[in-house]
Amino acid sequence: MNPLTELTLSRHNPLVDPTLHVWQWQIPIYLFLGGLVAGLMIIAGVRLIAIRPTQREALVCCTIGPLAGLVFLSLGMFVLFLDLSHKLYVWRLYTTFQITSPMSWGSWILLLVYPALAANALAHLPEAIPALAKRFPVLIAWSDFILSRTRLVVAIGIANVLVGIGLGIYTGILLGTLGARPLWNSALLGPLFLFSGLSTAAALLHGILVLTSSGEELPAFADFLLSSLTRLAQARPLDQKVAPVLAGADNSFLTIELGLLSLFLIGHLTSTAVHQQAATLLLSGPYAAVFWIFVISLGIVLPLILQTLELQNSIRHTLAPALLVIFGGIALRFILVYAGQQSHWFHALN
Amino acid sequence: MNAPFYKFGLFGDEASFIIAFLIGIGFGFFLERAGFGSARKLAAQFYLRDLSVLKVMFTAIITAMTGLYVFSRLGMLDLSLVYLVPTFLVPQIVGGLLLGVGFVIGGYCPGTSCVSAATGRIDGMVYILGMVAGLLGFGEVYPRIVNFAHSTSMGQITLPQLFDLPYGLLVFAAVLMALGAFAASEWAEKRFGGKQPDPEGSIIGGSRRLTPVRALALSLAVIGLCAAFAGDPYRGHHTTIATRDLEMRVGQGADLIEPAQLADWIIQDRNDFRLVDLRPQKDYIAWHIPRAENFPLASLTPDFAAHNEKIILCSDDSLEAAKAWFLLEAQGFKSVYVLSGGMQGWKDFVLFPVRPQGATDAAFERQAQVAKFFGGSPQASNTEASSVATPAPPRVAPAPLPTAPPASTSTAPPRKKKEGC
Amino acid sequence: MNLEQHTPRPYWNSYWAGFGLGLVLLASFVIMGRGLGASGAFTTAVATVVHQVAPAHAENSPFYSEYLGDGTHSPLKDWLVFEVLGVFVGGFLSGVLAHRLKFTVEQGPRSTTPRRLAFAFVGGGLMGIGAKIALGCTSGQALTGGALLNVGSWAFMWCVFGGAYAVAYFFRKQWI
Amino acid sequence: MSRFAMVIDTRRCVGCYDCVVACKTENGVPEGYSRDWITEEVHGAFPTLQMEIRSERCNHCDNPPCVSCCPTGASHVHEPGGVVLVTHDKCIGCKACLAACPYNARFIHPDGYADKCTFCIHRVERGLDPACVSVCPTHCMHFGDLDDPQSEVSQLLNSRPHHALLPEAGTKPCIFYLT
Amino acid sequence: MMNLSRRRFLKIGAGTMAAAGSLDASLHVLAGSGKPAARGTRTVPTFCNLCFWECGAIATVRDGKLWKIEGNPLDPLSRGRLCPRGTGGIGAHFDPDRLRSPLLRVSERGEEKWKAVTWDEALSFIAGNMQKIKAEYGPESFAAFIHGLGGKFFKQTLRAYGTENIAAPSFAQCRGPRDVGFTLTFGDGVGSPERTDIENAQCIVLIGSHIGENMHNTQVQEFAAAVGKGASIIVADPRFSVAASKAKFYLPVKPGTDLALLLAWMNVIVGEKLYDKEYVDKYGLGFEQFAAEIQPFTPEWAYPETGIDPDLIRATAREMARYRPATLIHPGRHSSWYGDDAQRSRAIALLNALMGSWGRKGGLYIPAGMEIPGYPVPPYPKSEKPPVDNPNNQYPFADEAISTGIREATLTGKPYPVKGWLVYATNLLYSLPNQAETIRAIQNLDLFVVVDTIPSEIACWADIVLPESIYLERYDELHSEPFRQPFIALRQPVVDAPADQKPNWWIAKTLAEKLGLGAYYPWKDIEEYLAARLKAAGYSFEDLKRDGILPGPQRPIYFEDGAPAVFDTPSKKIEFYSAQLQKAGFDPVPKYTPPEQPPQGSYRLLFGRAPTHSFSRTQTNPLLMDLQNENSVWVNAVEAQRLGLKSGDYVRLRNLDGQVSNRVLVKATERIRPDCVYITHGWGHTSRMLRSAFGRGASDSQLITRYKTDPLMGGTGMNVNFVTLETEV
Repeated sequence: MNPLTELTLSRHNPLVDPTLHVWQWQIPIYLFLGGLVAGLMIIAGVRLIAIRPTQREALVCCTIGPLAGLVFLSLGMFVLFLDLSHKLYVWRLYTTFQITSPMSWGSWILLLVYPALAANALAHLPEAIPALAKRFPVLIAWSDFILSRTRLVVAIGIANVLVGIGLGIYTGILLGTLGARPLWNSALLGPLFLFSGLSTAAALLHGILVLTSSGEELPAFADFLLSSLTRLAQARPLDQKVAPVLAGADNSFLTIELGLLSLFLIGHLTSTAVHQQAATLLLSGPYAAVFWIFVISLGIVLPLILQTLELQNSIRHTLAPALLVIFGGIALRFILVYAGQQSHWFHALN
Repeated sequence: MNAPFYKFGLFGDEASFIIAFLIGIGFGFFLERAGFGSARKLAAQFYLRDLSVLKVMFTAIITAMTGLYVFSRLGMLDLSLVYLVPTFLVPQIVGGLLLGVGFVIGGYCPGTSCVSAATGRIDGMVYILGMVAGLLGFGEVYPRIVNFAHSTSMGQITLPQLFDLPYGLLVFAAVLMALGAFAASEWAEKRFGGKQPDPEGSIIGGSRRLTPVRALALSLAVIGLCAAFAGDPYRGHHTTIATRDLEMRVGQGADLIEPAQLADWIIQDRNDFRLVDLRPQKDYIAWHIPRAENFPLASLTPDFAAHNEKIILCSDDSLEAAKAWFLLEAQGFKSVYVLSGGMQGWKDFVLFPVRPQGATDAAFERQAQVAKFFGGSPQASNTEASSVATPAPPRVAPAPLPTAPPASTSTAPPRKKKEGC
Repeated sequence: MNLEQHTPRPYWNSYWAGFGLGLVLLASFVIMGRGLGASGAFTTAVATVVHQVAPAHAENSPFYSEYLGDGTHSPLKDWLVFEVLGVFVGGFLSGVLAHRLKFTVEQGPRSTTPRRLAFAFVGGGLMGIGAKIALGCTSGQALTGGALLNVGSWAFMWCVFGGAYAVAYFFRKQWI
Repeated sequence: MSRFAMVIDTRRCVGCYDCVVACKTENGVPEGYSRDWITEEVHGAFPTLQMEIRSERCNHCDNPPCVSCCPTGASHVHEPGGVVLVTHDKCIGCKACLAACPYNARFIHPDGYADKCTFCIHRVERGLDPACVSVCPTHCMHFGDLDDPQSEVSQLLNSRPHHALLPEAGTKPCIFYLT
Repeated sequence: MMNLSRRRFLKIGAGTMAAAGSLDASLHVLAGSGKPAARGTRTVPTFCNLCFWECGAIATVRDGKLWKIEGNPLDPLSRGRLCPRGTGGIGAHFDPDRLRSPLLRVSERGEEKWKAVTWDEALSFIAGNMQKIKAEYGPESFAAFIHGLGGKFFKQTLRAYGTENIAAPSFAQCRGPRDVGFTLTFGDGVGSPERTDIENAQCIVLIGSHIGENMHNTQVQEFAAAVGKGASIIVADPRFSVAASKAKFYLPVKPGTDLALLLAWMNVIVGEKLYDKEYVDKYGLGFEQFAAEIQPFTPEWAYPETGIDPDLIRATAREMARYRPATLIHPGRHSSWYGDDAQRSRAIALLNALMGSWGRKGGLYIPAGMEIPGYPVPPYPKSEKPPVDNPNNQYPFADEAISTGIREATLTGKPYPVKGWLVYATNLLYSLPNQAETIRAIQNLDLFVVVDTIPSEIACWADIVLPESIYLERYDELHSEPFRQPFIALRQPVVDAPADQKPNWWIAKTLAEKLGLGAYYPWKDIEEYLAARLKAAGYSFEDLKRDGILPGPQRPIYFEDGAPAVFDTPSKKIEFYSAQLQKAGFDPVPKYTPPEQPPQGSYRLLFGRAPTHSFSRTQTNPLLMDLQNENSVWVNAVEAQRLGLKSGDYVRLRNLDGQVSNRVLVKATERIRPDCVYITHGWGHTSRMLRSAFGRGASDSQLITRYKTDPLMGGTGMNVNFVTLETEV
């Protein structure tokens, strides 16, 4: 940045000047929810394939996860809709397919997510929510239909994994292809958002497990807040098989996420001046405090430590890592969307 | 080492937040380790069952106090830049009493309540809610008691200043007092709490070995004792000066500005420098170089100008200018120059330049006109330099008390939030 | 695996904990040129919330406006706010590592939970008011100012102890 | 084929805003919005300064990122001429094109769709210059076909040093600034 | 926000209308009111009125609504291209703050409380009071300030009424010193449009003229052409202006020392014999005396005064000489700066004379005009009293009425009282220095009439305000100024006035009739008047209505082509040494006096123009407001940093008399000297009726409480005020 440069623009278009601010809270929330759903799909898909179809057991990963995914996805799409400024024309998305536009890809992928998630959820729905199955016996029939066909189960699982990967990467590519904003100008954003999504999904499932376990000293206030959910899932002891797996998986995802984030920043720092300047926005600029504290310390490092302790049985499984990871995931999307819009190619004043 | 780092601009606001977070982690960690997440443990202090509060607090205070003293006495830290909460005696006494009552009733203070809430203490969370409610209420009544809250103002004042005693002596006194209090506490705990002193963890009880705790106490006492005789930390500035670097600059004359060049800068209205006149005020008022500001040596505080500004020093006395040059360089000013030849040089080369032998009028014209502009007169080569002694009729009218920089609105201090908790 | 195995570890020796705290305080002095604090962060948070709810009221109040800054960035972007955030995390970490994390109410054997919570609320309120009148709490005034030999801080410190000991007798049922 | 482009002589431009106001009246650009604007770039320290004044607008890039990111095809390249245009009733207002444009040339019209300079295609198709070019009192702006070596713009680019904005962004802008 | 909600409202409204489309049409028939707007586009040639340049233009109306306005290619002034203000001129028609009907004051002056009245009431009121003044004090006690072409008929009415005390601020506050300085040297001023042959100049010297920021259309076009052709540009300005960015040499001259620089240039040119000897010998007078007088003013002498390096002064002087006679030292326009302005302008004239550029290609050409006989009117009554503005001829070289002189007479009652003012199309509070003095003068009046299109500040102080229709809604006097190419231009209405506004000719004619002076308007309406004048000159009104412009025959404009080398000085020569100045007790060759220096911590207040606005009259034009909706104060970047200011902050300016400006944006820039600040003129409106402009930016006029009067011609030097900057919280 040359201090002896003055750049004066007469343009003062709303949302564009003084720095771009076209996207507010809706987009980061949407990206977060998209990533979360992608993570839920992948985990659900893998779990569905991993457990033998005949082995009927209630599964947070395979049922509650996809069900939550359906809700989150709808929420995300609603939030995305809120962001559109020409809302009445939204149907235009589905009259065309633009091969170069990640957003067009995304809108079609989103359509695939619903059936995949629904199929996955159906497979084990009766065990997961017996009350529901009691009222709608047809669910049991559908579940039987799926579980009796191994190939179908595998197909559903693979579909979930593939669509999940597509969705997760798409949330990052969406920003990554916008080369006009140097901070986003990285292919690593796709994998980064994918793994961030996976980590938030694993953390969410882990958190649900903790919440729904009737383990010693269930936190009273949490019980109060989420009693409806716990009643649905029927409180039972902490699933000692799944919880450590989820925590362990979450730790791997977080570690990979941390690595990708480092690579992402190193990539910028070793690139052109504008990219360096963009990375500086996070490292020491106006977003540094939020980045280091909320994304790195509280969103990744602290839950990593806590989950490691949990895995070592040094401490009990708690809701804390889940909340921290989810919060960190949201913070990551916010900070990248906001700082990205602030980064620009004119690396002069203004 | 230039501490406090933040005040010397080593890092910006954003980084300071990250540091705040890290320091906070340390703060919270040790509070919790000390058991301050538990209201019962805290409250036990007031029933003389468990005096950890006193012990922890005073150990922390004397540790930081002696550390601070050592750093500043060694010149590594500028104690005057460490923020001191101003004293409003009566409000602080009243506030202290209220706080004490609140402490017994609620069982926490604000800092410890955070730790207790973070470790799941529901009473700690409720306490925080109470505090928020209290603050809300206070915010509404504050306008009515604002006069009281601002009463008995004593400014930023320390005990050494109040009692006019050496700083070090008070450090020592505080250490001694703390150690005495520790001994008393241990006795009280035994007496009222029925605790058997832990041989490793107490100062007076147990064995006669030099346990690590005793070593700590002893070192603090020794530092305190030294401090009592080692002088004032505020005036203990030591700065390392890169002599080779300075030597090189002086050798190349890179620290000097020729009078003719300064004259050109003034004429061209260049404003990328500050011209500092070091002479006494009366000399300055009598006449000075246009644009000069009067800052006698003693008033060259680190904040009299921005550190990256170009500063040109002028004085009658070259030694004075050299002193000021060293002082400013040591204070971290980046580009300080001395007017070559001082005021005399200005007179010789700008106000009363002598036409070199054999030079034509035309070649000398520029210098002559510059001299006239500044109120001097060019000298023919054969005239004696005696006239030089007459002070120049100042072209710039003597300014009335121009010590202060131009009154600009920006000098008003930005509205500052009260620090402290 | 049996989670009941994890009994809380004992607290540290007060002198070492105090020494550690002292070093943190010293680090703050050396790095930032300022001490620690706690109540200021809560005040900022309260002021921010009031400003969100009733902007005009907050801006006109001599109390809140002092904590709202110049309006160029969020008042929550404040040193003390981040520091207190760290206090929560640090306390939490220490609690986790020492197995002291537990949802519980701290009280004496003769107290009841509702009473304890009511007292905590009242005590917190008094603290909030006292801390604002005194320009700081035990951390900002007693600890920080104490180490700096600040006149007001020492006066404050003795008054905290004085006030507490003076009324301690009346609240003994709560604690012992 | 033809490739429309603009060549702007920064030596002649005085930054008078005539292009801006002409665009506003010609195209009815709503109050508070602008499709083109003036940029002043100053280098140096007083009194040794250089200043370049530019009339800027959508660069109608050869490789327009706003078109490739558009999910509905509302942003498209209009042939002949390679002019980048927006079909209002295909635009959903997702703002991706605003974020994709390194020149920040686009804005959201108060009616909801993305809007920007059209090279006054309605005038160009009638054989006229864009409004901004036709009013410029300094005659610093030239509009024409890059593919025609005889056109004024081609000749100017052949004969004088010039630069485009942010060539490093890889968008291949079609507005050139003579220096 | 306002815009958005209004737009939404309109949208909803449009939707409803569309739904009721057929109903709408039938309603028109039923009500018989308002014919549906004509579909399609039509064009009307006219000429612009956004500034005094008055360029020929063609307005386009689409579907009955004014759409756009473009330059008329036939017009030699605009050459088919308007400036931004001209292009945005249609905004004046849509200006929401326009005056809509005559307003009669109903409380104290300046309180802005009004009652709408009919034209008949308004003009009867004015005529009655004018008659009273005439009876009590004589007609000379009614004075007028009239600016621009539209004032022609008001002058006619007032001359018929019996007063000649009619002034325009454009003389004493603007271009007067320049024209006096040139007339003293060459026997003629530079006129408006200026006779500068910028297009053909190979070296252009701008000293205090910021072409490009002042959008004098033809000049800017020619300047750009010259730059395009590679002309050598020399700019002396305390500010790195747009023109400076095109310059080969930029001289950051200290404000107020321009004359020292000019003398030094002449010293070099004379000393090194670089001047056009043949030209000087042939046309000049008193060159030897002149050469002797400027001999001491060497570049070295000028160096400490101006801050310009002597070598640079020499280099630029030689550069000028290299290209002579195609070297144009631009005379500037607004030239009332420091009170010695006529002499400074004379120095510019002399420098041009040394270059031999007067009457030469690339210099100052000899313009040609067109003869159009006036409409015959009875002779005006002769006044026995001398002009009120210049008693005892104290400013001997003032060749036009001095506006500040009329103000002075109104204040003092000497040489005789002034009891009535008519102000037409000039915002006196923004054009005369020291607003307080103007307001005090107003308090002495019995009748104060303002005719304007918008409720300007001066209108707020009037007894009665008359709303004039804007230029797109009226006919006007023919426009024909001497220029490169002679021409006649016609202004004709494009659209109807939106409310009860009337054209100036109608107001002046009706007023004359009310005063019993109908004999001076022996025509029914202006079309009859224009047709008759054109017919008398041998042209067709219909042709002019169709084309808007009638170009005249091209005549030689350079000496070398046969233009007459006539110098209307007493000696009929170019007066290098002015005997008439010497006789009147002034320096026969300009002399330099150093300007007063700003006190420590304060800055000299300089002001100028922006290309997007004209004076203080376009700030409510929605189109132009969209380009620039407030001004900013330029502060040297280093100074700003010291003051803790950055671009985008707001400050207030306080002058040495304690006058504080409205808040104004800071532009911290390297583009200005550290000892001065600069704002563009015309902002900081205080008239509440100018709703969209009220309180935006700062007004230099408000801060110009001090001024220095030029002893030669009474011009008021206004760059003599110093300000400090106060942070706006």
